[in-house]
Amino acid sequence: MSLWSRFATNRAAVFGLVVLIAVILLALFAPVMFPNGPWQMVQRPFLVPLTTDGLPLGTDTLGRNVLAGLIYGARVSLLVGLVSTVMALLIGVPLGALAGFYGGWVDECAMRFTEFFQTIPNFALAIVLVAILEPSLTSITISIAIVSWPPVARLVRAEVMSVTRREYVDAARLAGLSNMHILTRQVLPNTVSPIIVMASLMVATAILLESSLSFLGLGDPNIMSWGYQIGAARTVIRSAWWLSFFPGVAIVLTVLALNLIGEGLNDALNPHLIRKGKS
Amino acid sequence: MAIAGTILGRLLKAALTLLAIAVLNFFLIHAAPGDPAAVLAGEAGAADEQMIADLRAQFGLDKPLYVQLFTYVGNILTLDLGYSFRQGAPVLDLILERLPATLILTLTAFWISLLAGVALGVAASARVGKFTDSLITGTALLFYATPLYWAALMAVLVFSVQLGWLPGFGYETVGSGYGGFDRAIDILKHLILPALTLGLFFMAVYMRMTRASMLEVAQQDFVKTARAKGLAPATIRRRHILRNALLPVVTLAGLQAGQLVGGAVLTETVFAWPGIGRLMFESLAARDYNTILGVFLVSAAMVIIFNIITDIVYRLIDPRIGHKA
Amino acid sequence: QQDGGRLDLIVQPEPPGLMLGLVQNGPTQMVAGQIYEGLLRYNTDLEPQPSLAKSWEIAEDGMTYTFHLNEGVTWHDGTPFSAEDVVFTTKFLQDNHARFRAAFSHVESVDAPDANTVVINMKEPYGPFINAFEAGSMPIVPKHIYEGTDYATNEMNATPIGTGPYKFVEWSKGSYIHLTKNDDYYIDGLPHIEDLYYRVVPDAASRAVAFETGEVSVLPGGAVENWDVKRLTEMDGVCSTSKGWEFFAPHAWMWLNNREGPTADKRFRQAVMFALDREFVKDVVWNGFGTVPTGPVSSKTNFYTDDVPQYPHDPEKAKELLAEMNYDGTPVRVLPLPYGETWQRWAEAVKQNLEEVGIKVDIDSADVAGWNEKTASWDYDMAFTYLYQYGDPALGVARNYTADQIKKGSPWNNVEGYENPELDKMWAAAAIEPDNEKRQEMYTEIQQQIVEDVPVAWLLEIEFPTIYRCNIKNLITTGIGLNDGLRDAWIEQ
Amino acid sequence: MSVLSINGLSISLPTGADRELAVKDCTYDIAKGEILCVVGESGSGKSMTANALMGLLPEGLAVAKGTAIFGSTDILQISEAEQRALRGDRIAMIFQEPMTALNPLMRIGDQIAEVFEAHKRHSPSERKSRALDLVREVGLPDPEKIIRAFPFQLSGGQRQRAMIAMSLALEPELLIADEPTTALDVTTQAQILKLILDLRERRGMAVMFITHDFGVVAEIADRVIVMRHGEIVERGTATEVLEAPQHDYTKRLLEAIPTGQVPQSVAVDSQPALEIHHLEKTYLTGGGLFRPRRDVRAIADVSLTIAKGEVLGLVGESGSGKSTLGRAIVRLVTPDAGEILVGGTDMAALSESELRAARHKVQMVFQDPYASLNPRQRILRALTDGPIAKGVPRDKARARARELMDTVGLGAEAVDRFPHEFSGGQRQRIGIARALAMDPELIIADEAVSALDVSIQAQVLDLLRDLRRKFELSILFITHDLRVAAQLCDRIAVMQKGQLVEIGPVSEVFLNPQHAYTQKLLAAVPGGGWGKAAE
Ligand SMILES: Nc1ncnc2c1ncn2[C@@H]1O[C@H](COP(=O)(O)OP(=O)(O)OP(=O)(O)O)[C@@H](O)[C@H]1O
Ligand SMILES: Nc1ncnc2c1ncn2[C@@H]1O[C@H](COP(=O)(O)OP(=O)(O)OP(=O)(O)O)[C@@H](O)[C@H]1O
Ligand SMILES: [Mg+2]
Ligand SMILES: [Mg+2]
Repeated sequence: MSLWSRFATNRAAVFGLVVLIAVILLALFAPVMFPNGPWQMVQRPFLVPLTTDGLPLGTDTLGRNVLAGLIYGARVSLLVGLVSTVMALLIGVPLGALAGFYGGWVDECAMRFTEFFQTIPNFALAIVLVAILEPSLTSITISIAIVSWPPVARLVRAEVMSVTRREYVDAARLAGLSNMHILTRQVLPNTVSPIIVMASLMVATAILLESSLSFLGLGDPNIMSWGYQIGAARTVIRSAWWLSFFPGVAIVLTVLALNLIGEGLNDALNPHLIRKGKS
Repeated sequence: MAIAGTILGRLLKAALTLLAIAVLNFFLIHAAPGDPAAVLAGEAGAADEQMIADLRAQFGLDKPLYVQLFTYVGNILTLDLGYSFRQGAPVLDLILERLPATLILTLTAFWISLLAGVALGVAASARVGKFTDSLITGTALLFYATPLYWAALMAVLVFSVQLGWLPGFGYETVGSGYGGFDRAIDILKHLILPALTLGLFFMAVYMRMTRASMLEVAQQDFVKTARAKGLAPATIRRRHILRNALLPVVTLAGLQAGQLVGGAVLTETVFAWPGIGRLMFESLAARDYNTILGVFLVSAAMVIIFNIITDIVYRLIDPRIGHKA
Repeated sequence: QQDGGRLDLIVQPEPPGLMLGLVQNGPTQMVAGQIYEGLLRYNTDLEPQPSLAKSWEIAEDGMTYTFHLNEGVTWHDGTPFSAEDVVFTTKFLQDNHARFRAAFSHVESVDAPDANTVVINMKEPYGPFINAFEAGSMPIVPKHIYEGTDYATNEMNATPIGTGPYKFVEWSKGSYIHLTKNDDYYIDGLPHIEDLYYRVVPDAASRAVAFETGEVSVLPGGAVENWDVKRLTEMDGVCSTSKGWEFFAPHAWMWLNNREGPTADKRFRQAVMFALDREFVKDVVWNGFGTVPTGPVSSKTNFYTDDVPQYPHDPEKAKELLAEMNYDGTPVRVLPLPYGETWQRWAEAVKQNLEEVGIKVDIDSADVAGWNEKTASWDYDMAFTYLYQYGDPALGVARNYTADQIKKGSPWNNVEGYENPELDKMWAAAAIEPDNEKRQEMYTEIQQQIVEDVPVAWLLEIEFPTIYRCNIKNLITTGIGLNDGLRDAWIEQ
Repeated sequence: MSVLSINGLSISLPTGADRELAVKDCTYDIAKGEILCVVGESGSGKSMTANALMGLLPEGLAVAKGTAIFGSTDILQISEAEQRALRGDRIAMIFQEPMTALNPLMRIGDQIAEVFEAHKRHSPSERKSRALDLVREVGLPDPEKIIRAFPFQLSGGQRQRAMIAMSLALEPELLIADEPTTALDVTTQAQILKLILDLRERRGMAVMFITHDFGVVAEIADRVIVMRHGEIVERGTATEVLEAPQHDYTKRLLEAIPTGQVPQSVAVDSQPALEIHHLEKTYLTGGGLFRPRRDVRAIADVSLTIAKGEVLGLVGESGSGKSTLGRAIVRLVTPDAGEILVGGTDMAALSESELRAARHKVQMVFQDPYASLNPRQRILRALTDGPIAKGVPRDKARARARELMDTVGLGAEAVDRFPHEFSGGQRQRIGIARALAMDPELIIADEAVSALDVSIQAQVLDLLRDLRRKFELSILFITHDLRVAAQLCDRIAVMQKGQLVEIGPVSEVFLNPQHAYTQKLLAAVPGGGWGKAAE
């Protein structure tokens, strides 16, 4: 069975994929749908959802279109999630690969370095980094990447270690291939499945992290994001529930979708794990 | 004997790690824009150059950075975490004052999440593929995907404001004059909401992990052996599968337990819980260098201590570790 | 009037310390204002009232101030209070209190001819001097505790000793500060309330909840975001008042960097004024509280005039001005004040207004430390701020517009870099002019000129409503409101 | 009187499997006190039959039809609870893999006592002492200590004894043993087989013994069933089947078995291809928290030579250091001391880059045909990467790869396929082709045929024999299967605990072993019968 057909048998994962694609499409077409951007004050503040034409989700504290904010927020969440994950992979994969492949003092150094980042609680470190770099889309993305790479490094290290022990790697050594060649062509390709699975979950975590930072007021003030919307709305949560409700639902849905996709990928990429009890 | 020796060695290594962490954190914090003098002066509502210069001199911030670093490292080596000029108290006192609240909160959340997570994971794995399983995994996934602060806000709205069952914030009833048992009950009431919201996410994590681990262990040969003995399924699950399935959960729990001290910033903020996380966050905004560094150091120490504890627990569960193979 | 009871108030953020002589930020003043006292208080019309001083005289020529102190006053630790403490205080504050230092730069000497009399001799007459004696401007500190010690690290800072109506009991960091009634207070029958709890609740929404659930019964101005004010005040048994801020008259504006960038051009600054829809912000962001200012002086402050150039919301006019100066579209950075959602929304509204007339805006972000750093080092194009006026232009306004106040490192002076030598002279003359009518004339002229130049964009005379349960009586009786008002407050049981 | 009689048993596989029925229409009986051996190659349905009887079929598999009368009930029809009551009590089972069949976190004694508990026999303290008796009965040393030990503290053979003790606990009428000795080395295997024979004597229980090793069959079987693709193709008494097989398949199986006959070896006395002098390797392990350091001297002062065109067999029980020696020769393990001269160059002394250039001289064929090919790489890449790195032009390397695939009998077109498209035996041929592609002087074959079914094993051995003649190859053939060694090798080296205890021509070593250990090893081979030297 092909990867796709294995994936497609998992209904939850397909649902996740559909949701994610919908979010991506909305994000892509945001400027078409709302050419004036999410910040424009279009109506009276605090309009209740479904009471005004053209403003199905109502307006916020300044009379901005909540729907527009939600859709523009998708761009930010996805962007931060993807870019920070890619960055974390760029740090974690090489480090973990070298540590796992060479072992010995390389491993020792790399793992001490990794441990180091793990001794400061994730979220606290992210807060400090954003505060130091001053909140902006770039600094938030970088900070999230910096706090999320250690698990990647550990995973890649473990995978590389186990693959390196396989006999075909010995065979490649005997063929006189260089270490780099062996690592990049023989070992790493065989570790991609767990990395892909982890990456899909990391995107979800990054989205949550971004929203938490925004909630604490450490977001980029020029950018409409879901965390910003909730953070901005929490003071009016009693009188205007919808302002924090919809972005909250958006986060939950997106993160949920990514998780479902991750699990689906996990099942599809590791067919030897007998999947039980999922239709 | 040998164990005591290795633990000692490990503690020594931990101490060196801590020192390195302190140095790195030092540079990290000093890289942030602004300094405590400017913040203090800024908050004063009026300040002039002289005042800021005075404050800098008083805090030792007028010295070159490396001198400040040496002073700091020197202090740490004598177990002195320094003085918070902003709060006018030794950092250690500030931290010790806040630590109990944080530990109560995070440890409660930790145990709730661990016990409930494992219990649900076991329940789900026992009925894998059935409705109960879908219900548990679905709910867990939902908890997993819900931002913590949002859950916290909603919980306060419902249980505190609408229903009035539980206090919505704070650590205890202020000025109640409660003592002893009454006070404990009072704190417990305040604890429920924050501990639950903090615990939900990790509960989901443990649940998923336990379930996956249980299913995996169930495939192993020795489970078949147990079935061949004619043992009842419940006994097999409890005695054979669960114990083995717990090993990865313990590893994860150890990792998480270490992060407890500094990991509750959001919860402490939303619930006005007077803990370390908030101290860190507020000190950061005020560039109260010594306090932030102190908090980081204490939490790093916690991580290391919990790593050692995890190893010990692991050893208790798994006899293979620690014996001659 | 009834004695007894307990009052829970919000204090936000948690004060860094309670020793009012060392720390004078808002939260400290609010709590420590019950512990320490000044020589005088001011009513809501800003007229001086007795406090530690039961009476006072000012010499005709304005060169001598004589204060007669209350008798039988003791510090909270039982030590008798005397004029020596006042003399010591003037030395203590020289080192630790910038605003005091500025006001007392006009003072020649301070003497204590006897235990209950203090005489201040001036170098020159200084009109606003009589406004500089409340607890925040000049808190009287105990000589017997601080003399000869390092003030900043004195252990007693943790357990402040004052003469005020309430005594310090306990500070549970991150949670609450507990004060209790001073039974030996020198005014018989005062105070009425037994215990005060200042509660620390870091999240604005939780503070609103705390008030709703009755856990706290006083929300000082700014404790909850403006959007919640309406809902809370509409609850049964809840009262609110805008009184108690007259002395401070908080005045909000944006510093426009006069030195460089598009904001260095006067036409650009005027265009900004025309572009801003300040009424909208007042109505939406501030929920209708406050007044749109006409210029640098608040309408609550003495010597105010509205006879100045006007800047109504007029985008067309703004565009004209921008076209005239050939604005090239250089983006400007707007630095909001990191004090919560209101200020953030405000910056967003400003950004929208400016972008409507074609000014490209990036909102800069910074936490409190970063904001201090950026404004103090002039690294901004437009920066939000608000400052107190202390009842007199010479105390609270001049510092923001005179050239001698252009100093890097402080966010409280002429940060925008406005220089106008003509006006500088007039500011100086007005401060030491004994005749109030002449002062008014001078300040009118100053205001007209400054409003024409638009060194900063004045946004709002802020009004912070205090929200409280109606059974609390006499809560706000002075021009600094809650900061020293609890002396007279009582709770109807 | 039969204890169990199976009638028309069929077991269905889940849809999408390679065939419809795992077991098809099987009928046979097992009498009291009888040992019935079920043989057949991998996947023939041996285990599934056993599992069906225990009611332990994996998910997706189900009994399609048939009956299995045990006592007076059809155990395929009864409820799960009734089956559970039967399991461990009247029918017991032992599994193939002793390393994983015991709960790693539970003491041996508790695991044995658990059987009593499952069937509510005896009081808790009595259970303990019964467990002790059982441990004693299966001949485990130091029983008091063993019952308090954890599985990891026991060797494979000891664990298998513990398993047997467990299965005997309630004196079952039927013992099902699913390849109980396959994972063990010969000496241990011999002990376990003896134990089972003993117990059968003493207790008179019926045993269903599943195996694919005809040596074992010869050793213990009363009657034999041969299975293939889920069907029974032959049945009869042990002698009937072994000596006069009727079915073609059985014949082929028996032919493929390396005989116990030892060829008269021809001394090879050309120049040495490999010389090893005083080789040493000690592994340092552990040193983690709570874990004391441990030294394992895997190679202790080993010296030997292999002549050009010679096949040297290296035998010895598990853990004796055979693999370590082989890996040291190719420098996958760096020796601590000693010389390894390949065609005159000392492999042990080469630097990293020199080594890479010299590597092609010695190649290796690995044990596990599944793990030794990169699953994401086409065969062509596997065969050409090495030569290209060595400097052979791409075109030439490709042409040679095709040629070699022909040589090993897979056909040149097969180079464009992925490993998973080949069977185990085919993969092993690819492994050999890969080694040959480097034009080596010496090939190390580490258990190169151990993982293969006998019939396939024979093919691969034939291939090796061919190639050796064709290319004048020297081969170091590492194996624990003495029969296989006898078939292929010119000389035999015997290792024990890192030391070379005996080396000499095949006929010498097998017929006239000098060292006590070698004698013990030879005696342990099931179905032994050496001494028939071919003329
Ligand atoms: N869990 C399972 N799910 C699906 N098919 C299985 C499962 N286990 C075994 N099979 C299939 O059932 C058939 C019979 O397998 P069985 O394990 O009985 O073979 P065997 O004779 O014991 O082989 P071996 O000697 O390798 O143990 C095979 O085709 C196999 O692929
Ligand atoms: N990488 C290693 N680290 C530590 N010890 C090892 C390592 N590899 C092997 N050993 C130990 O060295 C000894 C020899 O192992 P080796 O693998 O050479 O044995 P073997 O004769 O090949 O056994 P088998 O027949 O089981 O393959 C054993 O005791 C083994 O536990
Ligand atoms: Mg089998
Ligand atoms: Mg081996």
